[in-house]
Amino acid sequence: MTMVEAIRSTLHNEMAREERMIMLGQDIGLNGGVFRATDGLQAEFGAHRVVDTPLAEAVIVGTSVGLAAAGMIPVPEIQFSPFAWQAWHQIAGQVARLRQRSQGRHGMPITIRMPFGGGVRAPELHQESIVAQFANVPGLKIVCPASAADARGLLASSIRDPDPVIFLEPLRGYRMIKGDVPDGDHLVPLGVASLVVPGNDVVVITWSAQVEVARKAAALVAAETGATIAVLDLRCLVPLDVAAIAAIVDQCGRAVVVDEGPLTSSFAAEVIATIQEECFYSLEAPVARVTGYDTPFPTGLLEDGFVPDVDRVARALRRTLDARP
Amino acid sequence: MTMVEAIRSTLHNEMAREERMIMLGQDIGLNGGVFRATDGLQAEFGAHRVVDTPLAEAVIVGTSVGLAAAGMIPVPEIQFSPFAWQAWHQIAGQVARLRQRSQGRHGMPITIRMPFGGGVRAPELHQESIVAQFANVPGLKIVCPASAADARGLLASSIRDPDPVIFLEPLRGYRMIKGDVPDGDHLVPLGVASLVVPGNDVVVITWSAQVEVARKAAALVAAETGATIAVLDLRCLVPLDVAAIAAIVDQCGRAVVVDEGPLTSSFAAEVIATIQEECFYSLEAPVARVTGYDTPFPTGLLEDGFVPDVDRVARALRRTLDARP
Amino acid sequence: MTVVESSAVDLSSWPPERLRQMLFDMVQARRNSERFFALQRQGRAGTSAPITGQEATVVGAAHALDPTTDWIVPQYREQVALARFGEEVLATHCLYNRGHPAGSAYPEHVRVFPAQISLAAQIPQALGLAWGMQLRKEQGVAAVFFGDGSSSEGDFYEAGNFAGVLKAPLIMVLVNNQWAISTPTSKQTAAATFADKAKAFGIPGIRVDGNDVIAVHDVVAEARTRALAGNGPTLIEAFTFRMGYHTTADDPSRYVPEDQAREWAERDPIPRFTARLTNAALWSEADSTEALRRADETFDRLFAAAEANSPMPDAFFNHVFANPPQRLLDQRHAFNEGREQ
Amino acid sequence: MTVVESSAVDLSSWPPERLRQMLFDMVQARRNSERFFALQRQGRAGTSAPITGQEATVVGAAHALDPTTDWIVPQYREQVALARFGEEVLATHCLYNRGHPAGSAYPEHVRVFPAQISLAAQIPQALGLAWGMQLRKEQGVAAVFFGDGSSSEGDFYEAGNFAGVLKAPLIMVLVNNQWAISTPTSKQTAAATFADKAKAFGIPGIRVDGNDVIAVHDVVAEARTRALAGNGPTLIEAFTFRMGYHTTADDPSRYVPEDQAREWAERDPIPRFTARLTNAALWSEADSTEALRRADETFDRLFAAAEANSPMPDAFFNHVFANPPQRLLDQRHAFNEGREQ
Ligand SMILES: Cc1ncc(C[n+]2csc(CCOP(=O)(O)OP(=O)(O)O)c2C)c(N)n1
Ligand SMILES: Cc1ncc(C[n+]2csc(CCOP(=O)(O)OP(=O)(O)O)c2C)c(N)n1
Ligand SMILES: [Mg+2]
Ligand SMILES: [Mg+2]
Repeated sequence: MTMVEAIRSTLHNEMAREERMIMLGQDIGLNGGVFRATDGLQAEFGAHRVVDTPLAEAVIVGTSVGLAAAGMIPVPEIQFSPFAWQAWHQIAGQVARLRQRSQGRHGMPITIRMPFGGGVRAPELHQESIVAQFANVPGLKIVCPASAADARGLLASSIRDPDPVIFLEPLRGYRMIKGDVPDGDHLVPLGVASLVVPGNDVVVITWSAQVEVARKAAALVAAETGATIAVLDLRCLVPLDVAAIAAIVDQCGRAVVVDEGPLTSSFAAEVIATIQEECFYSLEAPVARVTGYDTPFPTGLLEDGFVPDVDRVARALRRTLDARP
Repeated sequence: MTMVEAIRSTLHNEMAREERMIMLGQDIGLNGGVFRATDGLQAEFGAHRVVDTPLAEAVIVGTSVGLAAAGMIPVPEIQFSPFAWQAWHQIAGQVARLRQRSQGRHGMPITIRMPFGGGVRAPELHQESIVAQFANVPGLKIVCPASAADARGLLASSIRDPDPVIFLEPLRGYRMIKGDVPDGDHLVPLGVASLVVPGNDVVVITWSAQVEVARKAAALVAAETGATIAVLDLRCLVPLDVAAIAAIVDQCGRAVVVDEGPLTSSFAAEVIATIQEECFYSLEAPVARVTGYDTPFPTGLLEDGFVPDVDRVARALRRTLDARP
Repeated sequence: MTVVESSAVDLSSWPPERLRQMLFDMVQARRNSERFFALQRQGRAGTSAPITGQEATVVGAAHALDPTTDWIVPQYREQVALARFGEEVLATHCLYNRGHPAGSAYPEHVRVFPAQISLAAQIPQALGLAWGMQLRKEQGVAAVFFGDGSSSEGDFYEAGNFAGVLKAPLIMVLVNNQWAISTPTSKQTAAATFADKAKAFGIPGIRVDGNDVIAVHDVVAEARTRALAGNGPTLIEAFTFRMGYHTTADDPSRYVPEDQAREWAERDPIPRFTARLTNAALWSEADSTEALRRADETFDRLFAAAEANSPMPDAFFNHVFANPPQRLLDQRHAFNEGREQ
Repeated sequence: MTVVESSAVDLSSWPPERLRQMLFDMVQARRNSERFFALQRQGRAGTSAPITGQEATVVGAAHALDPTTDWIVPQYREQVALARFGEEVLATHCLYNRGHPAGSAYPEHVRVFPAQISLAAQIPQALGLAWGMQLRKEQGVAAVFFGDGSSSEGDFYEAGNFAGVLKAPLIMVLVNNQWAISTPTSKQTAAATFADKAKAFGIPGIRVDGNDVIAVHDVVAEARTRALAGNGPTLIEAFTFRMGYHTTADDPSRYVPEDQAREWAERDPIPRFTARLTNAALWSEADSTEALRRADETFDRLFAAAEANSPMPDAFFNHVFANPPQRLLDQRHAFNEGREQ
């Protein structure tokens, strides 16, 4: 099953399971979403539960706050993640805070879905990775599945979670990522990283579509060097599985962190800061980061140079393996 | 001179110097700004150059983009930094990009002024430090003076800089920070950190109002332990003075980074990631970070527990000095 | 746009106790503001935003609502005037004023939403509440308060526009007190009236004399009837005046013209309604004295309770999440350890 | 709100060459869209947003402006129809289509602002441009295009409202093509018309038949006169129809009712204006053939030039800053080293 189909069918299951769930967003109804992630859901559940909204992100998120307070389970969609900026004051200033502001009365069981990441040559402001900006907002959980099965398990957990979740779907993975997906009620807990490739010499830590890039780079460099190279899929940036990070870095002594966003103040920096706090005495080499650059996400002809690819991750792996302890 | 007076007089000087400069924001005119940072400027330069706008941050920033394209030098004010979220799409998606989008035709010599930081017991959404969110937006410069003299020198440089600058003024420092300010055309270049206290054993790296906290903590722990403790004032987060950071960390081998924002994805994480990239082999202890917590900025009765203070920085210094190499 | 004033309305159809209660609530509201202000000047209370001059708007609207079914979504100035929704509103607001984390934590049965500082952000939220009630087939409305200043924010327009599409049971009370801190409405908009903005949403827009508590009550009641009948939202511009400070941190003498202040002092809603009820033999000077006495008694009791309520230093770690991440638990632990050192 | 149609307008007062040029521009605009579309299907071009059906709106407006003094601030669909502002617009837009970093880099003398993807964000920017010209005492206006969908964003309202206050020389052209991707206007707003939204700003709002190039021209010209006289902005709703795909990535058969598509095919602005000019003996079939030929010739030439223009792989480091930080220079260096390995 493709990732988009895993998402669609999970949304379907959750809608069937929980009548208080409501989906809202631009073009998610009749059109089934610009990536068909909501295809057929309006026909099945009605236009009052799968709602085509006006073109206004702040009110999509802002009404979700009120819907939640009224006892609904809102699952809004932002068509492309940089358009979450139009709703930033509602996300960072409201969604993330209403529970505390009301001391628990108004929980915000909102899951804001949005695609992100490079690789499809869309116009600007479609493919940016802004995870680090979300991650700096206390009160949000941030979930980034890398496989079709995790898309199901993490999406179901996110929707059922009583806290607000930013659910990031990899744009180029919608159709490219395929895999078996457990039937029915498959739940993956939030905050548990997955060691998708075990290894002892160095670990690549990443999430979402970059997990596949990491796997390939790891295989390539492992074949070249004979090293065993682990890949850790964080799955969630918040809650961050610090224990899993610490365990594998302590074991390997070397790490590379891959992040599609720009370098400065990237989430990769957070991972590195955490590593050096937790694993300082087991580190044998500086932790490398492979990220985008401190430039806007490039236009189509140039984007391949920006998004971390197998070549760049492999080079970082070689450099990290070669570094003297 | 207080910091707010240094800012006011510098705005005055720049307005007098450059007739294309225009200031716009809420209550900056007749009222002279809620902190009096623009007091008297409308009377002197006229209501067409010191403009009281409607209560709408996105259009304050959005018109600044157009004003800049029309050849003006806009200096908008956001009344409190979290209200920049209302304009986030214009700041991150537009101000930071128009130069590249137009390949240099539409430079954005915009300086967006705003106060930030804790310590004055204001209602929520007034005191948050959101520097890490700004820093993750390529195309912005981020300037945070810690002294009255730097407020003048950095503000003048920011206004004259052809690139967009987020100019962050420490809320609790407006009146508390005082010092001599050079007369007239005092410029401090953007991107040059200042070693405000030299030292050899450990360095505290910070910016804005926390520089004073760092100084006090450094003095305290130095007196206790006999260690010499340096304090590096970054002054600008972008451009980041990586060379200055590397030099002092290489020299001391130990560092503490202080940031008023929440822990996760803080700018402190970026500083630490940079340090471990640049200085891995000279580090003798994990770099400590002293930040806020992963909670919303607390209400008045509780905020003292959140904002890093002398006690917390001192504890981090002691722990870092004690760590085995 | 319809403009409504009530001078012609016959009070005899009103239950006398309701009229007296409205005046009492207005007197109490002002008294609360004065008390917060004085305590702030003494260093015992935090920043506050007085309701002085706008009591008729808030009290009139609140009395047109049913506290058991309807929601009030305030900005930050109305809380002192919401006695209709229970004494708990003021009790909680005393905590708010002190910077207590529970300062917007109204008890479950009090249908008042937390105070909003991010201006206009409450309007989409109120729409969501109204829409949610509609979806859940609950008979109720959401009434959202916001200022003339807030009406310049995109959130107001996005919400008004979507509300029109949804025909949600929403009442938008735009409190035009003619100032947003130091910014007069002439700099806020060129629209002929704020009520005119309803045209952009395809919904009714009504301008009402906001210093006339009966008029306000009636237009809100009418909007409520319309909303409950499924006929959608209403934008109500309550035209009033902020008679005092924006907040305790403000100095209006810098910008409010003296003439305007004088003119509006004469239109003060409290003497006005007092005179009306006195003429109708429903109120006496003794009532005014008694109203103040009761207001003070209530305020003293609630503020004292708030002063006695000290949060634990680590209380800001509460309620960030229902299921807090381990990392946050660790931070709380470290915080508490640090404090114990 | 005024509704304008032009059937009554006498064309004899118009210079024939201007009329012919407008029709030519319309034919070329559609042809450009068709060419981009076909090339995308062949894998030679990127995503594009056809102007088909809306040519009269853009061409009529552009011809009411003076390219030497006025700015056009487009959304993303108008660029193929802006020949009035110079061939460079299409030349640059060919680069845009290919994903070239210079795809919005119009030459200095071309007063067209970069394409906007973040919907409605261009409207405050256009206001800033207009305001800037006003402050600098330049005689010119800014005309901003945006869709019915974009009109739901806060940026539209915030800008319209502030424009009213500033009385800035701004012309807001709201292109109501009845769809925002798959969202019909009935889900976008309950306002009677989009022109009605001008009431919220206290400015004139005019609805014009957007498929009538003369009518569009005239209302824009009138708005321009008003703006230059210092009488402020105008909101113009051009009522038209998106006859084809939202973009090359879209499938309108999923949502556009067949009836509507049929009805509007009959109101196609190009046959309509062709018939009118033909009746006035100003156009012939040969002209249509020649127009297409010239359009193709231009397109071929400009697209070929764009195809031949390959940016350096590190070009995305250009123009981030005027004074790039050392850190960015280091990143560029590392990027180039990596590539050389
Ligand atoms: C988004 C946002 N911008 C700015 C402010 C700062 N601020 C607080 S109150 C105020 C004026 C509000 O005016 P209005 O909406 O008319 O309400 P009033 O104070 O008159 O009741 C401003 C600008 C804010 N709280 N939120
Ligand atoms: C802020 C923002 N939200 C969402 C989108 C995605 N999007 C691209 S085009 C479009 C529809 C635009 O409709 P309209 O404004 O009517 O213009 P039209 O395409 O009809 O010309 C949407 C939703 C976007 N580009 N920007
Ligand atoms: Mg007001
Ligand atoms: Mg449209």
